[in-house]
This record gives sequence, structure tokens and C-alpha cells, in this order.
Amino acid sequence: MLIQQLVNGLLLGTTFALIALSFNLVVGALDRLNFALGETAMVSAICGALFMSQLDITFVLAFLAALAIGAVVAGITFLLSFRFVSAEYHTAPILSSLGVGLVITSLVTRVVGSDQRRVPSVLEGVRIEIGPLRIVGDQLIILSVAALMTVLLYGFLNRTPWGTAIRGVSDDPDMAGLLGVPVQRVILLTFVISGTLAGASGLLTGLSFHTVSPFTGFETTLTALMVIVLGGLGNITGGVVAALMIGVIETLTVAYLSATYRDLIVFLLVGITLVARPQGLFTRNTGVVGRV
Amino acid sequence: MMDAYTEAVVIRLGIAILLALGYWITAATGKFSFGHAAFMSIGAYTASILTVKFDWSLETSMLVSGLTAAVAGAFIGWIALRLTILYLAIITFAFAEIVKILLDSWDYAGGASGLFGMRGTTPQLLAICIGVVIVYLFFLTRSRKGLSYEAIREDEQAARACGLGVTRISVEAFAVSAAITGVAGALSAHETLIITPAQFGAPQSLLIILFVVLGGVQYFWGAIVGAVVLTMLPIWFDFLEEYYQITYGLLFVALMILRPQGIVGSGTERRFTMRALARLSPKRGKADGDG
Amino acid sequence: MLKSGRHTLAPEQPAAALVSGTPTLQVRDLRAGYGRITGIDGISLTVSAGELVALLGANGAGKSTFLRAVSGMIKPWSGSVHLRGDDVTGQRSDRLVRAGMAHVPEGRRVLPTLTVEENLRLGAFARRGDGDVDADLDGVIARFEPLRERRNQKAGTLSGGEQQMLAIGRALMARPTILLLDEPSLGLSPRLVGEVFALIRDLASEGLTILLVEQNVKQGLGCADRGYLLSTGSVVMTGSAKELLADPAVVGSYLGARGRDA
Amino acid sequence: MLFLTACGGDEEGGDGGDDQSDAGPYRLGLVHSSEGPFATNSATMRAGANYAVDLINADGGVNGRDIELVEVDARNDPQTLVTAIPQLVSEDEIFALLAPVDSAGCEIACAIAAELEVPALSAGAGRPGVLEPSRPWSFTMTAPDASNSIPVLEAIMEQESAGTAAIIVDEANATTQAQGDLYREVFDGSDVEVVSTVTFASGDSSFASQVTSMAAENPDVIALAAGPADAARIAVEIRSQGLESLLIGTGSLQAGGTDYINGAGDAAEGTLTAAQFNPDNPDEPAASLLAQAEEDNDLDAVSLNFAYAFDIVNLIATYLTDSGAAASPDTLEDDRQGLLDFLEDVEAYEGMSGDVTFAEDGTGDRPELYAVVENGQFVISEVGS
Repeated sequence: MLIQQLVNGLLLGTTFALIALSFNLVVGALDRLNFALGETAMVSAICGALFMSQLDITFVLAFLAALAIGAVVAGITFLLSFRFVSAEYHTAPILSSLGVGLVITSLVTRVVGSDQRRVPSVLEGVRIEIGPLRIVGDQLIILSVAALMTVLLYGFLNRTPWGTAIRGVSDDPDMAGLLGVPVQRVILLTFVISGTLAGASGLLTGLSFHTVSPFTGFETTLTALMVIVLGGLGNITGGVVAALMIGVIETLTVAYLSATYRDLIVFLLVGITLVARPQGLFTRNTGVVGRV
Repeated sequence: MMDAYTEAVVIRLGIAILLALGYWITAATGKFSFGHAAFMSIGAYTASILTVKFDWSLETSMLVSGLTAAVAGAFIGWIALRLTILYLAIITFAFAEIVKILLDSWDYAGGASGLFGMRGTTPQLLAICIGVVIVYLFFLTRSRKGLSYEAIREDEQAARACGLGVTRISVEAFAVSAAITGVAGALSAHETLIITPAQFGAPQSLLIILFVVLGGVQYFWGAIVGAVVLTMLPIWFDFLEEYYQITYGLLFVALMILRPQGIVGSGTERRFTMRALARLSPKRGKADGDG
Repeated sequence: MLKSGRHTLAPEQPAAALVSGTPTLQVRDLRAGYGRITGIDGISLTVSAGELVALLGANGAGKSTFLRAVSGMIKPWSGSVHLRGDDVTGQRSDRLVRAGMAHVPEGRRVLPTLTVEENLRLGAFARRGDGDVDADLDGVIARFEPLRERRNQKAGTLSGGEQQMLAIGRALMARPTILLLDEPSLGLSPRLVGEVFALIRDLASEGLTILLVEQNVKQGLGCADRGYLLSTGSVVMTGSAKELLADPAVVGSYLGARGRDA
Repeated sequence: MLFLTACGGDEEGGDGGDDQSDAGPYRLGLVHSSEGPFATNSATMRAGANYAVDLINADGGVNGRDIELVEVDARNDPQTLVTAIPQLVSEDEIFALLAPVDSAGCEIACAIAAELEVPALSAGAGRPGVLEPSRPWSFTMTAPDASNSIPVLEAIMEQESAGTAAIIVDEANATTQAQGDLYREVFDGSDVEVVSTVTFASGDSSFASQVTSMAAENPDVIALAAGPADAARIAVEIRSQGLESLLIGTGSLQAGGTDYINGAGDAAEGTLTAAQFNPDNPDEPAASLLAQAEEDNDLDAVSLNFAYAFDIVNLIATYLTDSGAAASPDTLEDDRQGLLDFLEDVEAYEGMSGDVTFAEDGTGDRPELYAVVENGQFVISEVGS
């Protein structure tokens, strides 16, 4: 059973990893957190779920729709909460993006109601058994799509001019501008990609939990926050590793201790890490820590 | 005599003002806590246990709850205030969640279903508390210590370079802030009649921050303005019904673009000069001492 | 444009500009600063095609503020900047790069988590789709040999001298009409300082238009055609390098004070 | 005023004898919530109460006076209640209060109403002890899980001849914790061995870990001590991991049935729960009231909160008619006390939700039914049938 629980933990971790990637991209681009990303994931997931159950479209199409919705919502968030907000006030984009999150949640409950929505299974009945290990169809989809998205993101960031530009802006936005990189456009692109990842994470999480509720947005943001702080702010790889770690820790706590202590243990872990090693477990550059 | 409604509104307003003033003290040093609801719940539970289970008077319990919250505030401040804004935010937030989880599983205090049977908050009692805090703030903002708060808020590096004990000053401000928040929590518990851990979650912490950010951190009376506006908005805008949340969210987006410094305050022009900071330096000759 | 395999730096000059003598960079009465503090107070300056002009002055004279205002990093308060006759006052840096201005800021500022090659390629970001980028990359690496073996190494791990090479090489990748260099010798060992100035002279002799900002008056004038001397935000003296070096006032107040400035 | 009454009289003549038509309408307060997880239940409750008021007013009102609902949106924020209830009482001078349907809101609203000595009735709050701070001023139409569900679930255990069971419970939530204790009592009483107890946190992320732990023991029965939304996700996870245990729930799972069935889909099929409300009640007058309500409101089935709210309004109207209470500022105090006495003793009232009576602690006395999910619907039966 331990092996099965470890696999459960890793699966949980992969959904955390996507949303952590999403947050870390924005941290890299702007040294700021977009507190509406949890709601962005939620609205993408709800729309995806509704498309699948009401319009009867396939998972692939619903997934692409969720990505597009995430991208659009994140783009709008950038314009509302970051582009025209003075950089001098550190709390301003935090509160502003929290406001956007509030609006998203409220609009969703207004338009589609406050009920949770079912996310239909994709590969129903598919079950792979390897020794004591059992992996069902949905889990297979989650694992492979999350892995694919991560690989695509790494490829994009490391192998394309725009990806290099994103990393350049994340290192030093002024210098990137002096090299001819259109910084504001690159930041908008970063938000759009981050929204795409949030959308993917939202629908895959929905698939893993079988439903989505309009009230999970803020919770998602909190989980992501814990993950990226543990992994080192803005550290893309650190975030992925920390996500898998937290997934496993949460799962094992629930399985062998009690769900009541799950959050307690995660919070303590993050708290102790911050005090003992403020740059996170795997820091990329300590500069970010000082700037955010 | 006030009718029940007026009294309820006055008390709610008073508690909001007390919370805002308490928070302003730490915000004045540039340290934003995202878990002040924890100090509220510590105060609320301390006072409620004393009045309900031990039959203490509300006044005495209130003082004890302020003290308890101050101790908790000093502890968290000592751990977290050396870190940057975001990390302070996360530590304080995690602390609030941990307090909530612990209260949820504390059977003596009623666990998740909470405590009830508290009563006794009066407008007079609140007026006295607010009066005391305002007098304290009046003298604080005109003192050397008040100036050092401003110095730390505007430029912590420079303040440190001038030899200010930044950590000690911030921790002290944080503890006083927690104490006032704890007293506000105690008074709030004795008005709401029932307290549950769920009432002191992230939304409550956020509301307290909003009081101060909306009002502006420059002057303490800005916090009062913020508290009054945010408490009265839901009452004034009752007609918005289900569109209230949307309006509320958009209001914040607009405010952060148009007046990120809050309703009160002069904005980007820094009133604070480094010359004033130099006056603060205990040893003038050692202006660029330990960095 | 490419001369027999050797990478050239002089970009195509519009025929009209050469004929009519329109300066490559013309700055008129530029004022700028931070907050309410004035950094530069009405500076005018001209750099003609193929010239190497030095902007000299002590620490805090406003040299960097001037460059930042010219290259769009801060918005000027008043005055104008013309690049090859076009008004580019207050434009964003990335537009200016596309218009032909490359700025190597003080402290080199290589992008530390990007590899050397990525830094160089990012220098040509505005030229994406232009097939010559690979050729130029080879050209820059040929010029700065030590970068060749560090091509796939993170730029943050390079030594100070190597970072300076990278910063200049990266600016060349944009095929600039004019190169703005801010204190390229800062923080380098004397031997490396000599190498950097030799490199600047080379670039100038290949026809590249350069505006060099230097604290070290002697070194700066040593390689420049003309010079401007800056003090507390204004131009106090201008002339050819030879004239300035011969001027007793310059010798007295700058060259004599060299020890303090450097 | 007189003219207006004359116009109103066109619809239906006054009630004759006790005509108080120039005294203005009887006002009842109603607290709903447009935000939060109980927004749907709250909207249903609001619809039921308004439907009842419309029917009564169309029929000439009570003692010749209309009933008016003064509604307040609490937006799921307990702080709002602290001012909203006093406002209803001192500004709007309400006679009685329809309290929030959710337990957390009900607990505070009822306590404040009790402080102001105003009777409060909830159409849904069922958490154990929810009325404790506000008795004797408060009532809830719902029967608490413990009294209602234990006998039903014991009967189900016997009928299914179960041997082993697992419980999944949120220990940090008062409602689900009480459900967990309830299951333990049921299993104790029916000689079923509890082979696994796993915990979760409400609104929890994944249930994979909990279900894996339970699957290791392969129990005959899995007891869901969870809100309907969480229960739905647990059910889907159980089925997707290939576990075929019987799922059981308490009465509150059936009460929130739409959420459970919508969330769980096919995985909900076969779930057995205790139940206290039958939307297809064949007995009169419930049967015709339900049929009429379905037709008038274009509903597939009347839900619990709707029927309970409908009955609350009619209970109050019955008291007002029977006593002829004027509920004017001078008599308000006595009349409110009168309503309490009436509610304590009510016996013969037959409403949309069946026979209405209240226990000593103010909770509803409800029939012991059980429900099984068939084709995406809860089908109600009586125990033993």
C-alpha cells in the first residue's frame, strides 16, 4: 500500500507542479505574485467541465478551451492589476489581483451557480495493474498531460527566442529592454502562458478530484504559494520538485496520520524552511527573494 | 437610548476602527501581516474562556487577552520580521492557519462549533478603548519612535545604516499591534455572542489589511477612514444585492490604479527626508555602521 | 556588406545622411533626473557618423543619467534626442534598439542565468528572422575568443573581463548605428582596462560610431576623436581630444585630480 | 390608507370578524445568502417562503392583513448578521425571523434574535447543538441526524447483513464529526466491525489516499461522514478505484441530495441514506400541496428547504389566525411569546413536509425514512417496507 500511496502523492504533486509553474513564471517576469491565478484555474476548469458535460465535446477540445480561457483571463488580470498599477506600491498588485479573484468567483457563481460541477472521466474503465500498483485512466491522462506541458514549457523557455526573452526579462528587465526586447509584450506573454498553465492545472485537478467548485480558487492560490516558497521563489525547477514533495507529504500524512494535521504539517514545514533558509530549498537567485 | 440596530452598527464600527488602528501600528513600520485574524482569535478565545468559564469581568478579561495576543505577536514578529514583505506575509498567514487548526481541535474551547454565551460589549467600553489607542497614537506619531517607524517604512536599509535597531523596533510595534487586535477580538466576541475558529480565517485578515490600505498608511486617521468606509459600504450598498461582491472587487482594482496610496495621504512624493533620518541616528558619527 | 569572411561593424548609412551630414546622434538641451532631484540640466551633444566621442566627468556629474535618458531607460523632462535625423525622444529602449542604438550600461549587466550564447542571441532579438544572426554570432565569438569555450556556460559564472566582452559583443549583435558605452573599464584590473580600450579603438577604426562615457579623463580622451566634459549636470567644456588634453584647465582640474576620481 | 385597503379588497374579501386591515402587513424577517457554499439551499428556502406568502396574500392574507417578507442578504458573512438582525427587529419591527438555512449562519442569527427576544425558525440548520445558544427562542424544521438516522441505518445494516465497515470522516468539522460518532454507534449496535477509519478535511483536494487506505481492507460498507459535495467526490473516487462497497449516508446527505447526485453521477447509484423528507409523499394534504407547488413553480421535485420554508410561513400564519394576534408595538412582546408557546405544542399541523412537531430542544420531529439512489434520484421508502 505504501507504494500505491507514493504514487497517489506524486499524482497530487503533478497538479500542484503545474500551478506552481504558473505562479513562478509571473514571479520571474515581474517579481510579483498574481493572486488571481487560483481563480483563473477555477474558471477554466468549470468551463471545461461544462463543455464536456453540457456540450458533449471531447476531453481534448475541452482541455484546449480551458487553456484558452486561462490565457485570456490571465491577460486581462495583467492589464487590470499589473500593467497600470504603480510599481512603487508593493501591496497594490496583491490587493488588486485579489480583487480580480473576487470578481471571477462572484461572476462564476452568478452565471453558472454555486454548485460543484462534475468532471466526467476520460478513460473510464481503463485500469492498469502493475504488481500491487493500480493506475486508472484519469490518472494516466493527468500524469502524461502534466508531463507533456512541463516538457513543452521547458522547451519553449530554453529553445525559442521568445522563451529566452522571458528568461532574460526575468533576470533583468531593464537590461533586456536595452537589448531590444519589448519588455511589456514579453510580460504579457508570460502572463498568458502562466494563465494557460493555470487553465491546464485547473482542469487536470478537476479530473483528479472528479469535480470542480467555484469556491476553490483562493485555496489553490494558497497551495501554490506554499509550494513555490518551499521551492524558492521564481525557481522553475525548484517549484516542480517542491510540488511533488508536498504532494507526497500530504498524501502520506493523510494515509498514516490524520487529515486534520495535513495542513498543519505543510505550514510548519514551510515556516521552518523560511526561517532556516529564506531563499527556499532550491534557490535560483537570491535576488528575487529581496525584491518580491 | 440607542435602539438595538444603531447600537449594533456603532459597536461594529467601533470594533473595525480598533482593528484598523491596531493594524496601522505595524503597517506604519512597513510590515504587512496577513494573519492578524489570528491575534483577533487569540484575544477572542482568551477573553471568552475567562468570562464564560471563569466568570471574570469583561474588562479584566480584555486586558488579559491583549497581553496574550501581545506575547504571540512578539513571538511571531521575532521569527518573521527579519524577512522580506512576501515572506512575512506567508509566515503570518501560516501562523493564522495553524492557530485556526489548533482551535478546531481544542475540545475545551468547543472545537469547530465554538464557544457561546459571551455578552457585554457596550459602545461606552469601545469608546474608552478607542480613546486610549488614539491618545497613544497621537503621542507616538509625534515622538522619536514615531519618526523611526516612518524611517523604517520608507527605507529600511537607510534606517539600519543610521544605527536604528530596526528588528527590535518592528517587533515592538508588531506586539503592540497584536495586543490592540486581541482586545478588539475580545470585544467582538462579546458582541457576536458566538465565536468559531472559522470566523477568524483569511477573509477576516484581509478585511483588516484593507481597512488600512484603503485609508492609507501615512496618517493613523487614514486607517479610521478606511475602517468606516469598509464597514458602512455593505450597509450603504445593500441594494446591490448579489452584485455586491463584483462591485467590491472592481472597486479595489480601480482604487489600486488610481490611488494606490489610499484615500488619505499624499502619494508618491516622499515627505520623509534622509535628513530627518540622520537626526534619529543615536551615534551620528557612525552613520554607515553595521549594514 | 560583409567583407571577405571578416565580420564588419559599420552598418549601412543612409545615403542622404552621409551627403547632408546629418549627425548620427543629436541631443539638444536634455534635462532629466530622479524624483525631484535634477540629474542633468540641459545637455546638448552631437555624435557624427564614424566618430568616437567621449563624455567625461567625475562621479555624480550626471553621465549615467544622461545615457539613461538618451536610451529610454528614464523619461527625459525636456529637450530632444534625434537618431539619424528622426526624433526618438522618450521612446522605449527596445524601440531605440530597433532604430539602431545599442547601450552597454554600467556594470555590464549580463543576464546571469542565461548562457553566453543566449545572451548574445538575445542581443539580436530585434533582428529575429534576419538570416545573418548565426553568421554574426560566429563573428562576435571570433572577435572575443575567450567566449568560445564558455559558449554554453551561464553568464553569471564568467569573470569580470569576460562579462565585459560579453556585454559589448551582445550589443554588437544588434548591428547598431551607434554604440553607447557606460564606464566599460569600471572594476577591471589595469591590464584588462588596457585591453578594453584597445578593443574600443579597434571598433572605432572599423567605422562604428561610439559614444563613450568615462570617469577616467585621460584614458577616455586617449582614444576619442572629441570630448565633452561634464560637471554637476552641465557641459562645461568641449572640443577635440587633442585640444582638451592640451587645455591647462583640464589638466589642472581633471587630469590632476585623477587619483581621486579613479 | 383606507382607499388602498378598499382596492386590495377586490382580490378577496376580508376575513370578517378579526379584520385588522388598517394595521398594515404582518412583517416577517428572512435572512438568505447569495454567496457561499449554501447559496443554492438559501435560494430554495427563499423561494419556498415567498411562494407561501404569495399564496396566503392572494387568499386575502391573515386577519385581513397581508404578510410581508423583509429579506436580508447575509452574503455568507457572519459579521453582517450582527447588524442585520437588530435592523430587522428595531427598524422593520418584524414579528418573527426565518433564520439562515446553514448551521453556522443560523447559530449566530438565532442567538442574536434570542437576545432581542424574537422567535427564529430555520428551514435547514441541523448541526447538533446549533440551537443551544438561542433556546427557547429558536426552532429548526430539521430533525438532528442522531435521532433520525440511527434507527434507519441500523435497519439498513440488518437488511444488508453487513459484516465489515469503513468510515471516512472530517474530524475538524462539528457536523461531520457528529456523523462519524453516529456511524460508530450504528455499527456498534448492529455488530458490524469497523475495519478502517480515515479522515479528510472538508473541501479537500484529493481523496485518492483515503480510498486507497480503505480499499486495503475491502469493507462491505463505507459510511460517508461528509457534506454532500465532499461525499460526491469520495463516491467517485471509490468507484474509480474499483471498490464495490455499499455507500451509506445520514439524513443530511439526502437533504443535500442534488449536490451529491450532480457531483457523483453514476457513482452515486445504489447509495443508501436515512431520510426525513419525501418529495413524493402520498399522504394528504402534503401530496396536493407538493403537486401544486411543483406546478406553480415549474419544479421537477420540491426540495427539502423549499417545503420547510413553506411550512414555517404557514405555521406562523396559522398561529396569527388562531390567536388573532395583532402583533402591534404594544402586543408584540406577548404575541411573540404566544408564538413560542404555540410552536412548543404544535401537533396537528399538516404541511407540505408532512406532520410538523418539535422536540424539547426545538428541533423538528421527522419521520424515519430511507432513501436509495436510483437512476439519478433519491427514491424514498419507509423503514421496513
